[in-house]
Amino acid sequence: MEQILEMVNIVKTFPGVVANNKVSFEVRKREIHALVGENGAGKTTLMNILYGLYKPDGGDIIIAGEKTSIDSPIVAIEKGIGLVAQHFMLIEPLTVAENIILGLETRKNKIFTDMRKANQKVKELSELYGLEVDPTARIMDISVGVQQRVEILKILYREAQILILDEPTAVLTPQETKELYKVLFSLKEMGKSVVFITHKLNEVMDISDRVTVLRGGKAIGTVNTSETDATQLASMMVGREVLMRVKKEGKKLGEAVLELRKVSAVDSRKLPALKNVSLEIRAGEILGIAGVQGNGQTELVEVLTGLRKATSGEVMLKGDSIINKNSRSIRELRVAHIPEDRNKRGLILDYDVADNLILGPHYKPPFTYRGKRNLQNVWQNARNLIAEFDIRTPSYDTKAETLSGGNQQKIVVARELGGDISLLVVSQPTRGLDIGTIEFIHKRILELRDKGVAILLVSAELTEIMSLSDRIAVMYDGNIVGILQDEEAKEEQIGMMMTGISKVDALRGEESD
Amino acid sequence: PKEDPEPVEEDAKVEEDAKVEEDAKVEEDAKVEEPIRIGIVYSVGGRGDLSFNDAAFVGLERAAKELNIEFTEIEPVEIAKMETSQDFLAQEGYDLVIVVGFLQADALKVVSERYPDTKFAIIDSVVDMPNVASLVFKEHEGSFLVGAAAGLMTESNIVGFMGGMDIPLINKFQAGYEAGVAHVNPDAEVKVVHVATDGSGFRDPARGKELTLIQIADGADVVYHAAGSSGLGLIEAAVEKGVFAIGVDADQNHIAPETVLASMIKRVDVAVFEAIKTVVEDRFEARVHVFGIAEDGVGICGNLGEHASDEVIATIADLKQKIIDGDIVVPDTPK
Amino acid sequence: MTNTRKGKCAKYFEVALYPVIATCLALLVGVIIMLVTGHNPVDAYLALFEGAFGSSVAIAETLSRSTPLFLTGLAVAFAFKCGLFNIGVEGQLHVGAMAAAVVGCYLTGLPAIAHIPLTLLAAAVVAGIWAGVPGYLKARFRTHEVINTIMMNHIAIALVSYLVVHVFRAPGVIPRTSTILPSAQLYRFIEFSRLNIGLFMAMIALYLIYYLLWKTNVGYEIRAVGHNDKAAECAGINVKRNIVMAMVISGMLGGLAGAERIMGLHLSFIQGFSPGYGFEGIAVALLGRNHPLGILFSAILFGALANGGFRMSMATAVPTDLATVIQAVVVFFVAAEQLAKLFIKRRKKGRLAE
Amino acid sequence: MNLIERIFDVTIVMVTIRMATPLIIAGIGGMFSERSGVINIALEGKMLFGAFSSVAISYYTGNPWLGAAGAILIGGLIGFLHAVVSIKFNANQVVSGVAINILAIGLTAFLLETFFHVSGTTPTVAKLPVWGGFSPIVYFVAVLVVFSHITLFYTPFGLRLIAAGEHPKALETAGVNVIKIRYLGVIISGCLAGLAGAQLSIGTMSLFVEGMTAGRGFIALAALIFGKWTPLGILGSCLLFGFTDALGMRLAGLGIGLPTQFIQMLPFVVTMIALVSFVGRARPPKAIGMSYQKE
Ligand SMILES: Nc1ncnc2c1ncn2[C@@H]1O[C@H](COP(=O)(O)OP(=O)(O)OP(=O)(O)O)[C@@H](O)[C@H]1O
Ligand SMILES: Nc1ncnc2c1ncn2[C@@H]1O[C@H](COP(=O)(O)OP(=O)(O)OP(=O)(O)O)[C@@H](O)[C@H]1O
Ligand SMILES: [Mg+2]
Ligand SMILES: [Mg+2]
Repeated sequence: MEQILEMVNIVKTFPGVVANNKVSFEVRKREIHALVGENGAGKTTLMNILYGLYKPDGGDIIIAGEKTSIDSPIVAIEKGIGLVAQHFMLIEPLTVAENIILGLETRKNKIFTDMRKANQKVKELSELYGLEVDPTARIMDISVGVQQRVEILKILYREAQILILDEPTAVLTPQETKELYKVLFSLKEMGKSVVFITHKLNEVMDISDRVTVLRGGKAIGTVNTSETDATQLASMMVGREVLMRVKKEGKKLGEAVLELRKVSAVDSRKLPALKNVSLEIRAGEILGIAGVQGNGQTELVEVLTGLRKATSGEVMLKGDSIINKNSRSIRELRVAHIPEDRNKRGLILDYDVADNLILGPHYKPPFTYRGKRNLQNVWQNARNLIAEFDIRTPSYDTKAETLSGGNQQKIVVARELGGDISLLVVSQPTRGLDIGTIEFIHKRILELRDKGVAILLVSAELTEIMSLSDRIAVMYDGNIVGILQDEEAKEEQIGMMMTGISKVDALRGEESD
Repeated sequence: PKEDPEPVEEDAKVEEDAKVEEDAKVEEDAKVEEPIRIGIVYSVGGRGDLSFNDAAFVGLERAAKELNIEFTEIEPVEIAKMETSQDFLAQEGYDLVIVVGFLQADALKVVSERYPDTKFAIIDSVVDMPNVASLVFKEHEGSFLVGAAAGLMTESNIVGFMGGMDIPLINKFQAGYEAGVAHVNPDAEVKVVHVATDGSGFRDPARGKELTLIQIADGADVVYHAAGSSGLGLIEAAVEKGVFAIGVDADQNHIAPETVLASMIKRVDVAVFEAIKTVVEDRFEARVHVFGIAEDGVGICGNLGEHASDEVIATIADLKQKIIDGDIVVPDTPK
Repeated sequence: MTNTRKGKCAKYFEVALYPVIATCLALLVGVIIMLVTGHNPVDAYLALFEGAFGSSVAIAETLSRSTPLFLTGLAVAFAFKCGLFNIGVEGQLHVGAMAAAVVGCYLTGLPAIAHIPLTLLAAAVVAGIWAGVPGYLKARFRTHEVINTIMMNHIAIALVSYLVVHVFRAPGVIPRTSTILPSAQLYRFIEFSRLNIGLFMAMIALYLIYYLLWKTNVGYEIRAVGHNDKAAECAGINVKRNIVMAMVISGMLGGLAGAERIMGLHLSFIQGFSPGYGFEGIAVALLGRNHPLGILFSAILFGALANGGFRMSMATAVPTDLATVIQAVVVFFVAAEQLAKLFIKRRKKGRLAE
Repeated sequence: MNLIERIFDVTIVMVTIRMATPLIIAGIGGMFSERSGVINIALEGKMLFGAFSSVAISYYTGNPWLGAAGAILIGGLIGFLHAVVSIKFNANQVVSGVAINILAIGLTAFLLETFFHVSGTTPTVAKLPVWGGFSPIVYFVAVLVVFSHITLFYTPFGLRLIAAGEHPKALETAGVNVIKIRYLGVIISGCLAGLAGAQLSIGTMSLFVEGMTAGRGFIALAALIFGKWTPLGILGSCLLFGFTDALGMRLAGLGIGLPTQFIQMLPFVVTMIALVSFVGRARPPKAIGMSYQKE
């Protein structure tokens, strides 16, 4: 097969890190090439170099047999390269179509933006590739899954031949992921090449033709997907054997820790988002919330953690009402919270690692005594957690901003799981993490459960929900459609319930299948 | 634009000139041309204010022409620099340090004490020190006369006053003006506005113009200002609407001869010149020198005759005499 | 450990080096301007230096000019740390100054040891409340503090103008309050200079704010809100309270700056006493990277330029306005540190090539 | 006469419009800069430059139209300077803005003496004609508002401008030179602020006075935020401000006995109240104030 792109001996260093250490990487025409590696292995850096966002310290990029220097995305686009960055490059107040045409606008009379034509074109593109979007919707009003489609359309609109997708599935629901697969296959059929970064090895096995593994900034090797399996890839990535699924002990249920009675709330646009939700979680149990994003999970978590006011209902924590209390008083009652969006809610990127690791209990001993901070204790805490959770950082006084996404998430997890808690509210705890880290975090969550902590787990990752939860509640349109016991939960059934079909109907549908 | 304000009394000037020549001769005999060194510290904002700073400069320039002096000017840009400026000039051994503006009084109290052998003169304020001559003006008396002119000329019985800021000095102008209007025309109403609450009130002609346009729309047909450069806006508005404007500090007739009815002249230039002369002639007097109508320190000037009837002119002359005689005492604070 | 310390030293050295180079470059531009306009740059710069640092009195006067800037710079920086742009320091300074004048003048029978702190406190409280208003409006209604602080500048200046002319005016033609009582005056400790113990107050404020921001929980929370209010909220930090508090403290600093001018320099509230200390504070803060140590130096730079530039205009034929231009150029160059970096890099490269 | 009728007549409308004109122009100028991601605290200084250069050019050419054009040009040049320092050399945008303001005060005064050999106030120069009580620049405002509304929301440039201020990296990855867009934004702001200054000096008046902008640049900045960074919003907020200002002037003339200082507070107080009661929160461009540097 024709090789259309080659990166040779790419070197890139950041202060304190060699992010890419003589990495070589090639892409062929009409292939889906997976790029895998642990958090911080250097995947994103390598792709940013390819797209002209970073300047490499050494190495060559050869496109169509010709040595090329890509010093800006403009050149990259010219060369047919398109990048979907993991942190979306979308402008929130603009519409879908406006985002797509940005930089390559359709024009009317040479002066005006021809939005009619743009909408038309986006519609056509979206039909052609099966990426359904509403061209006139504003980015801030659409779900992440749709935003992802917009990103892909953006590069297709630029007629990219090589599409780089940096962890595209991290934020997608299983259905959305399936749809994305279809799109990628059809792109391949049309002769395009795809570089696909992911941490999910089943995805690698499902869709890629070849896999390149990075570890610690070095390329470990490239293999044909058909000649490998997940276990082998995992050990290539991590350098050791990895359990692909954690083992769960039988549960020892305690008293009810959290009770919700008919809780309702509105979202940021003042539309009803939670509708009379009732739930109960007992000590030593993990309640998983499954559901397509945007069906009230966010609001549910926010109400529980004091970040959003409920409009009606009651929330009891071990017999105390906590409804509409502020988040500090709720935290005071030994509630920990891992928020879904680490950059927005979980971290202060400008703070160093140590300061991020105390966010929450920062105001009380041992970190603060009578208003004065005890930095020795802050640092000691950081050293302990960095070691315990294997956070890869040059030092505890490194800004969180410069860590890789995975290590940023570990900060949040380490902080929230580190203390003495009775209820853990956790959203998307492993989004974007590598398998080794996922394994580690899952183990920690189960340990907490076994210690008698009540856990509310929200995840878009069905496998995660299914492997950790003792009971699974499915949410749809602000309601709990039904609650399944661990044993009765099947992926297909949950999937049906996620579209609003009731538990009974879902079970029946299953039988009739 | 700084014009040489044509002195009210040509004769006086000639006389002075003659005297100067004499003095110069005397000096030449005594010593060979050691010029007297004059330092001047303007008020914040410095020259170009169309008010006391500019007028002081005119006096200085005249002295440079007519007397054997050399001079240095300082614009202190901020109040806190006034002391520095005065100190600098005193330290450099200037024979006379003239400071312009009431804001300098505090600093001068300190500096004049620090340099008891240096002579100082302050415009617009009183500093009671043995080496300070305080030159103050009865702006209200001059304003009374232009107020009378306005009161006599108005047909609508509404006249306007625009001050740069609501501060005591400006209120003196307002008080005299109001008294003058009331004296000749008790039915007339005086509309009062101020341009701003900070120093920009003296250098915002655009705002001055709009304020005046509103006064005119409210019926004013003679408008007077004590607002420095903002007053240029007043004159512009008067030109546009065809009403009379009254200038201030210097003769502002040349700005718009058709429109400027008269000006309230405040002879800071004369005061400065005289102060310098006393030093040149070695008869400096550290006391309060008041410049009122009687002293020709303030007054009405310009082309009143072009616009007003003889009757009006006669009335004003009469009022002037009454003030000089003490028959009329003009208030210096507004009612 | 030692390694990072060394690294830190080098970093501080670099941080300090750029402004120095930038100032030199700016002065070089000044030379060009003066040559073009026919002035003697050597004389001018000698005068500039003399005016800024030429004698102990000059140094004292420079520090005196810098004293309010330490405080207004801190005020702006402190608000910035909480993500707030306080353009209203000028107004806060005015109301603080007025409060100081009133308390300093009318609160009789107190010894200095009580009167001075009370006067300072009055200024700080009044200005703190003044700044708290836009803070509260931001926290409660999410209205932009830039609009409200600009508006409140004008309101403050109008208000104190009313008070000084119509309520607290001392007899005479000058729009000012009576002289404050000796017990409220800040002691001047250098002959012929108006430098007063307000300087030490400012130094203490610099240290306290440094301490508050980096060594206390209050600072941790304020900075957290400034960097990411959503995350701060999630961590149980009361965002609204911190916003109001940051504005109040910022305003208090501004008020103290005004109080120092009144209690140590003018000894009464004089209308128009501020040449824009509050606005200069914005540049001082940002030039100093919103860090107390940086503010210390940038305020001194501003004070030195103000006094030196003024001396230059007094002692040479260089007009005041040209001195102002040179000041602006210095700010440009110091702000554009990339330019200095460019310069250093060239030098380094040049040396390597040798 | 009915008091209400005395207050609200055609004069107050005209004064409102004239008071608002320089604010609208400068505010929209600021909008172009801030939309591109560069804070514009330098409007005041740019206006002052415009006010001065229009007078200087009108003085030398005798043609006020050239004066207005010159104000736009010089304003643009100052904008360019602002852009170079804050975009290319990565200076803090607020500091460079403050520096422009200082520069404006010093340089206009210095050039005043150099060109006119006077201090403080220039001689009278030819001013723009008065058409129906307004200078042509007032009519231009109508065009400007429409034009900038269309530019911002209906042209590719507007799209890129918004993107540069919201998410410059996204714009860069879309293959657009962010730096160039920001340069344009800041330069346009300079041009418009320059014109706003010209309105003061040769539109309303026919001369230049040191410091004659008198804080209008800051009011324009506030109006820009008040107007939520949109041309129509800026128009509305400036008209509100101009109106309350004119109202205050009117009330002063009616002799209602309120001290002048309180009357002068009116527009500021009303603005604050309006902001709280019906304008609400403004969402600034996300990346405003952040310098954008390529790795
Ligand atoms: N701009 C930067 N400044 C400093 N360090 C950086 C920067 N970008 C990346 N790094 C570091 O380079 C290393 C590689 O990061 P990179 O983002 O390429 O990893 P990754 O493979 O994408 O990881 P992840 O799976 O977590 O996204 C990490 O240690 C990261 O902290
Ligand atoms: N300009 C930058 N300055 C500092 N750090 C940066 C910069 N750009 C990227 N990084 C850091 O480098 C890392 C890689 O960037 P990126 O945003 O792609 O992470 P990511 O791939 O999304 O992480 P993950 O895949 O684990 O979710 C991140 O940790 C990011 O914070
Ligand atoms: Mg990555
Ligand atoms: Mg001047």
